[in-house]
Amino acid sequence: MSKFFATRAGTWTGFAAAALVLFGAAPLLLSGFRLGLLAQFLCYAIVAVGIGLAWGRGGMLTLGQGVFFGMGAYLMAMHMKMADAEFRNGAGSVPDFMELAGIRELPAYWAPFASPVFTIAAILIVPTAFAVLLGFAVFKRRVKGAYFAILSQALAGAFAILLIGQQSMGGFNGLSRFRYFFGYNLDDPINQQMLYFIAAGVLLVVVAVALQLRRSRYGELLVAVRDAEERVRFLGYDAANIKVVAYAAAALFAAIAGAIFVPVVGIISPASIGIVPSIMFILGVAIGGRASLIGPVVGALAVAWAQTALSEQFPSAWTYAQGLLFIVVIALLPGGIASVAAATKRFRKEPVIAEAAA
Amino acid sequence: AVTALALTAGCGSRAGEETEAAKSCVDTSGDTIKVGALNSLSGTMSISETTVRDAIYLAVEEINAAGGVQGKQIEIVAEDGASEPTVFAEKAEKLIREDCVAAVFGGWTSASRKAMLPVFEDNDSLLYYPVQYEGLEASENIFYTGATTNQQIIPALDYLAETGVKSLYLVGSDYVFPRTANAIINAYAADKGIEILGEDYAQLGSVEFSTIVNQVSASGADAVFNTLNGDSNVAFFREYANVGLTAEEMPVMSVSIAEEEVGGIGVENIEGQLAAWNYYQTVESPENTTFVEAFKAEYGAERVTSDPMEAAYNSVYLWAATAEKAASFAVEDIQASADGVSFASPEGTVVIDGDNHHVTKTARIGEISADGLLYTVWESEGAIEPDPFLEGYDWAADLQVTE
Amino acid sequence: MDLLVGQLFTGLSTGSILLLAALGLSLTFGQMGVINMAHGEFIMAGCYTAYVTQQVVGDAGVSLLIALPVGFLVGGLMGLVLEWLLIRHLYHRPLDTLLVTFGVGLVLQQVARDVFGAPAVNVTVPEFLRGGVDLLGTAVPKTRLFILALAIVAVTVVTLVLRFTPAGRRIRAVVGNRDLAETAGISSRAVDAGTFFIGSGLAGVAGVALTLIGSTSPTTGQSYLVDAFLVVVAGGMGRIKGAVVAAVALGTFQAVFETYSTASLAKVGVFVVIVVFLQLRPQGLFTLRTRSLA
Amino acid sequence: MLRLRNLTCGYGRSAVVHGIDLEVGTDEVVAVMGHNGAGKTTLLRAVVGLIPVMSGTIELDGEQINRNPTNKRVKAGMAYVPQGQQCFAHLTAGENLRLVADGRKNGKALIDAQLDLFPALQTLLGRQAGLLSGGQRQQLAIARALITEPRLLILDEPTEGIQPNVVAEIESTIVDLSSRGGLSVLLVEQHLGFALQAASRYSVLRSGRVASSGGTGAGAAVRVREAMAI
Amino acid sequence: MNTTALTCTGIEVDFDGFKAVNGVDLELDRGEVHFLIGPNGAGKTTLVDAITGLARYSGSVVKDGTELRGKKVHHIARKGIGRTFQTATVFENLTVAQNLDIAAGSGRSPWALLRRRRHLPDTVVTVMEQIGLKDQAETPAGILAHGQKQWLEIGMLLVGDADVLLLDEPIAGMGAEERETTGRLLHDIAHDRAVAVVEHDMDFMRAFASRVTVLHAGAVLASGSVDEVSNHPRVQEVYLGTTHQEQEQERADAATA
Ligand SMILES: Nc1ncnc2c1ncn2[C@@H]1O[C@H](COP(=O)(O)OP(=O)(O)OP(=O)(O)O)[C@@H](O)[C@H]1O
Ligand SMILES: Nc1ncnc2c1ncn2[C@@H]1O[C@H](COP(=O)(O)OP(=O)(O)OP(=O)(O)O)[C@@H](O)[C@H]1O
Ligand SMILES: NC(N)=O
Ligand SMILES: [Mg+2]
Ligand SMILES: [Mg+2]
Repeated sequence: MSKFFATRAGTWTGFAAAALVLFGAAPLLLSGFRLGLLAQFLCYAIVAVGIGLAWGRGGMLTLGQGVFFGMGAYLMAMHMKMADAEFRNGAGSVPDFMELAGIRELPAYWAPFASPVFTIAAILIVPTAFAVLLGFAVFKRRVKGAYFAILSQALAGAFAILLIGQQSMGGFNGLSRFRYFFGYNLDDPINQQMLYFIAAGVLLVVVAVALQLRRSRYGELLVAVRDAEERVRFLGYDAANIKVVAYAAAALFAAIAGAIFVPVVGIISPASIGIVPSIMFILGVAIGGRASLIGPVVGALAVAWAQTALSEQFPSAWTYAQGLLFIVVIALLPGGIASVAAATKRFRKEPVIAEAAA
Repeated sequence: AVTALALTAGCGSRAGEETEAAKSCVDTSGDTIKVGALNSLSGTMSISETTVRDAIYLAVEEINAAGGVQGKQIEIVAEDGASEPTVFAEKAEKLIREDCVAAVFGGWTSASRKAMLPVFEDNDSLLYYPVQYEGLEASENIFYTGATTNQQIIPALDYLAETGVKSLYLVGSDYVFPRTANAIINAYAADKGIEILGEDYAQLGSVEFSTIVNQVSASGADAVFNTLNGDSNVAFFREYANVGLTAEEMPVMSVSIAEEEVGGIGVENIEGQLAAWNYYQTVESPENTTFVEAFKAEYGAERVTSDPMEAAYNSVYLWAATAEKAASFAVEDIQASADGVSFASPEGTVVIDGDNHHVTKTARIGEISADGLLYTVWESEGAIEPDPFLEGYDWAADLQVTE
Repeated sequence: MDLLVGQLFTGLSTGSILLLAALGLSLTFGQMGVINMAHGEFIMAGCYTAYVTQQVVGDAGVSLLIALPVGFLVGGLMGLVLEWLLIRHLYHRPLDTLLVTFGVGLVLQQVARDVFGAPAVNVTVPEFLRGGVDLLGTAVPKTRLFILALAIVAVTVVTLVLRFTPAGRRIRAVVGNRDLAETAGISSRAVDAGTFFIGSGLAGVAGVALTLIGSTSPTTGQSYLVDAFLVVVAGGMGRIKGAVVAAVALGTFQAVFETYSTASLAKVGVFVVIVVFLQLRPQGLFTLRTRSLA
Repeated sequence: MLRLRNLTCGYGRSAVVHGIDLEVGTDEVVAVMGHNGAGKTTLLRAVVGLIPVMSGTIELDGEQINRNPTNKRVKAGMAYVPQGQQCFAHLTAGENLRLVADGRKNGKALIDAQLDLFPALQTLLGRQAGLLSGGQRQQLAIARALITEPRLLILDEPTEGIQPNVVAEIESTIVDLSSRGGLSVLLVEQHLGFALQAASRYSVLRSGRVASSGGTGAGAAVRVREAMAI
Repeated sequence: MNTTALTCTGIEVDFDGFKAVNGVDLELDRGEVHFLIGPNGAGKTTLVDAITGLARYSGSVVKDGTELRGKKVHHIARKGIGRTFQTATVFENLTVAQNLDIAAGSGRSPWALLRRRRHLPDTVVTVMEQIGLKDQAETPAGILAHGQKQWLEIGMLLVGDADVLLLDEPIAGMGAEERETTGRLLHDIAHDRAVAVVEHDMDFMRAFASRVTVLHAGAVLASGSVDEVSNHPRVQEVYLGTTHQEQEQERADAATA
């Protein structure tokens, strides 16, 4: 089974099946509201693919993906607020929330976001560039393991605090009340469905990119760096560069997810990008299986679905359930759901190797 | 993916075109009518919001016991906002589109309200929001049953000015309500010749107040205006007491500390300090006696009632009364009939203003006493008309926005 | 000028609070490599211990003195259970401990909510710690002096134990190489459990002390956690000396920065400073070098 | 003293050592030899309890100790010098020694005895063990084992990485100690000369099974070479 | 092809005042297997650390005209200097083949890296045969035995372009035959490379050394052919032990008899 999916034909079959479910079955079977929810979950899944790459393959436990998710989301939100203001009061006018905050002049750094092209470029470039810079700063100095985890977590905390203090970025409330997405009315159900299709399409592309990265020589190198970073240097590679690539890719994925999240959900605020949400991104990946390709996707979808379903039925029990999920899955099933599938498939001689920096 | 995108993009409506608002699915055929209760039952805000939920349930039970609304029993669909704006938005949409509720009661933080607002507008449904807030908002789809700024902050300032306060230090949590409140205070102070000696914000949940209290102390202000929320108040007042500042020397006027919070701060740290609200458990009126008794009977004698709880309780009655008057549960009928609907509430009679969807409220300054309750030391003459955009105050001209 | 003197003391005081919260972590995280996200909840347990003790004993002064050792026990026992149930299976997967204990933290918070209710409860400050003393013209709260003293005592004891006693040697040996320690006749199970007990117990003590200045609610511990981790990281894993210097430096930086800016920006500033600092000293202030390639 | 019966052990689910029988008598030195990967280290790790026994038994003084934790076995008189110059890197060399001397009445004297044997360590006591050279660490490891005054000393290639003149010292010490009585030795050693000189019996492992065993008397070297050659 | 590949002059390594290496001059020539011996703690590993960029030093290391001092570890490696470690380090979760493939590819373009590996490079296959791990090509390196890992490590240097190999105790833990094999392997690869070996095994040294340098207390004590060095009185005193050879010989004889 898993052998089959490793072949070229198998890969295509897998993608075709996924496309059939996402583009065919889901829209037919789900109500508009549920489809919207699924679109939101797909955004989390896109983030998860990146974390799987950086953490599962590269050993970098990035507890701060909220930062990149948030960057993508806020950049998109800025454009949508600008478009909204322009539609209501003409070009160059101040978005509604700024008026409330007593800001009467459009801040200079907002102006370019009136342009859709600029916005999309910014979403693709700014978070990635930030990840590259931060990655170089950190990895060149060989900050890794727990240090990196704690640092990235503090980064998420600091970023959220910084945003809360910026009234011109919506402060604690964040940005919400969007009406148009690149000129399309957001309250039109057809356009909402279009957003879902975009999310699904992007997920497939992101998975394909991650697949290629994993199967390439780079993918092997990344594992080598995870297991024995110093050794890689003695072979003539700059380990920091190798890590930065995976980290930046994860950042880019998160940013794209954030950018789609905003029109889908209709709000982005610091509460969605701080320390706790960032750890929640990790939960899905851990549950699905950090080291596998599809595991993080499945895990992220499962956790998001469980959160919604359980909290509908047992509001406060969800906290317990969530806590227990972390405990049980990680303690008993470090390979996540993916490892159960593999283990039950066939009995095979498992090499037991002290897991390096998994 | 690309083809799918092209396909759907072809048919979606563009900016400026009218879109068909989603049809309401509220079912009025049976002998029950569904409403939503959307409060944070988990996360940091659950502290406060569970009390609001209790008040909503109490009101619903009372109304049901008295025969319901238009002869229909109210059925609550409860959801957890989980202290997260995005979850509030998601759950609001679920209540409207999947559960088909006639109205939703809940929300606390302004962030949650801002997150829900577009959902209620896009789906043309109703939210009853029960907490005092920063004003400058009036949505067709929201009824605001807590105080707006001219019913809480401005009376508090008037009271301080009356008692001879000439300088103020502003301390608040870093989010929209304190920031807006302080903008108003600054404008007010500029007009009335009160000096603002400092303005500090702490992160929500912050417990390190040494620096801020040192600065407050060094400023020598006549009083402190406190818009801190939640746990931060505990740390703030302890530090305040510990450096030797007292209510006599430098009183603190708080607008987010109600009966619930006093226990956690410790009465010994806060006795004699002031608060501004529309309702205290100690308000003397027959309606309040009934309310407090009913509440304690339902939830236990040790529980206290507070302003947001009372506003939430009122909101259910106001909705029911409006529906009766409109003889309909349809959103447009409720909106059309709301003006002038009143309720003899624990704080005094409240009346809905059909223009801005706020209610009239009596402002009260309370003093915290040794028993942990707040007692009214000053109250406005009658209920104050809501003025969310402060149109009636010349000094606030710069703050005004056009909705 | 008065303000600046006051701020320097504030920095010291903030530092001592950070240190108290971080001291246990420098054992469990710094020494053992366990990223215990439930450490904050152990602090919270210490807070509630102080609360319960006060409910039982009544007198605030006596109950504080009782609560300190009891808090140590409560935190320690919780740590012991956690170690026994979960952590001991995860010593070779340090990053996983982070996620597991995060889950434990979530559960403990909810338990606290269900047992004590969500609103904050009040722990009365004893009479002899109320008010302040005058120090170079600024009022310094006695509670903060008490915490400063407590932090100094705790750090001294922990340092002496680690450095000079057989138990300390054993802790460091097991932390360095479990299998090898076993072959040296040391029960690594006992040492692991013991170290975790002490580290978590210190969290309990911190919790009791923090009721003097902050709130006691289910989320109390969280507010200290990230800062405490940063202290350990910046100080250099497992270096108590480093944690002390880092805590005081961060506390002072925060206090002074906050005077000229805002509390929020000060927090962001702390993070920036640490990233820049790690550029200069990637392993923290004080490091233990080895020649291995790990 | 030590008896292994039909011992099978390995890592995870896969066995590396298959059904080995081996005995170390009181005051006897037994050498285990074999190619790289034959399972020598694995065998020793099972004996000291660092990996679990899959089947078969380990007996110490006639008592089955299959499930005893390592530190219990050490307290019962085993000492183990693992392969690869292992030490407590974050402790000083002196602390490495004191760690095992702690709680022994004559701890100080025991340490001094080792410093006589390894004079090079004398000046290194204050240095962090992780910074020592490979050979210095190996000397430290052997000293650490000897301080516990073991009855059964288990050595995994003890002379690897040590300078020739010190190797000679170690060899004669081991021969000395065992001939003086009170010490049995289970020795894994690649240097045939030393192994056969020190031991009274040998076993050769091949792919986790005993390929040849016997006394180290005349002709043993030939038999060992033969057993290893295939 | 006896050209000088690497020249070290006046190397000094200072650890907080302790001079682990104290003014060492060393030349490594292509075509020779150069043994570095000396007492434990003499500074051999530290010298290798210095050359490969792991320890800070003063003095100069020049390879083919380029000064290496101050360069980063991976830059030095790319200049063709490969090393192994006293305790073998390989990528435990990757197979033998993957280990070698990575080692072969430090010069690959980013583009090549991002593509999938279709088949193993020829060098990898050859080397796998050379180091006797052909059958284990798909075995994760983590479960190789100690000695096998060491061969793999040497193999990883061979597939790379390194022409100066610094091997720190490459035969530690190997049996007689494996030493023999390794020794011949070293001789083969030294044909067009400079190979420096740190070892304490004197038989091995005698069998395979072209030249020997003895370090003692951070400085060069003697240098020359095997015989010259073995008969150096100071070397015997601090390192070999005067009677060592005889002892060893006696024992072997006794056992064979
Ligand atoms: N941690 C491990 N997990 C799985 N298998 C292992 C592990 N360590 C060793 N092995 C396997 O066990 C076999 C025996 O290894 P062992 O280390 O016991 O050999 P050895 O005889 O000591 O060799 P050497 O002389 O190289 O030290 C090896 O071939 C290896 O495949
Ligand atoms: N980072 C360091 N700090 C302090 N001393 C060090 C450090 N690294 C090495 N040393 C010391 O430097 C000396 C030289 O060590 P080195 O490892 O180079 O010896 P070596 O010749 O390789 O010995 P061996 O044959 O035992 O491997 C030793 O005394 C060692 O303790
Ligand atoms: N509306 C408030 N208090 O957030
Ligand atoms: Mg071995
Ligand atoms: Mg060495």
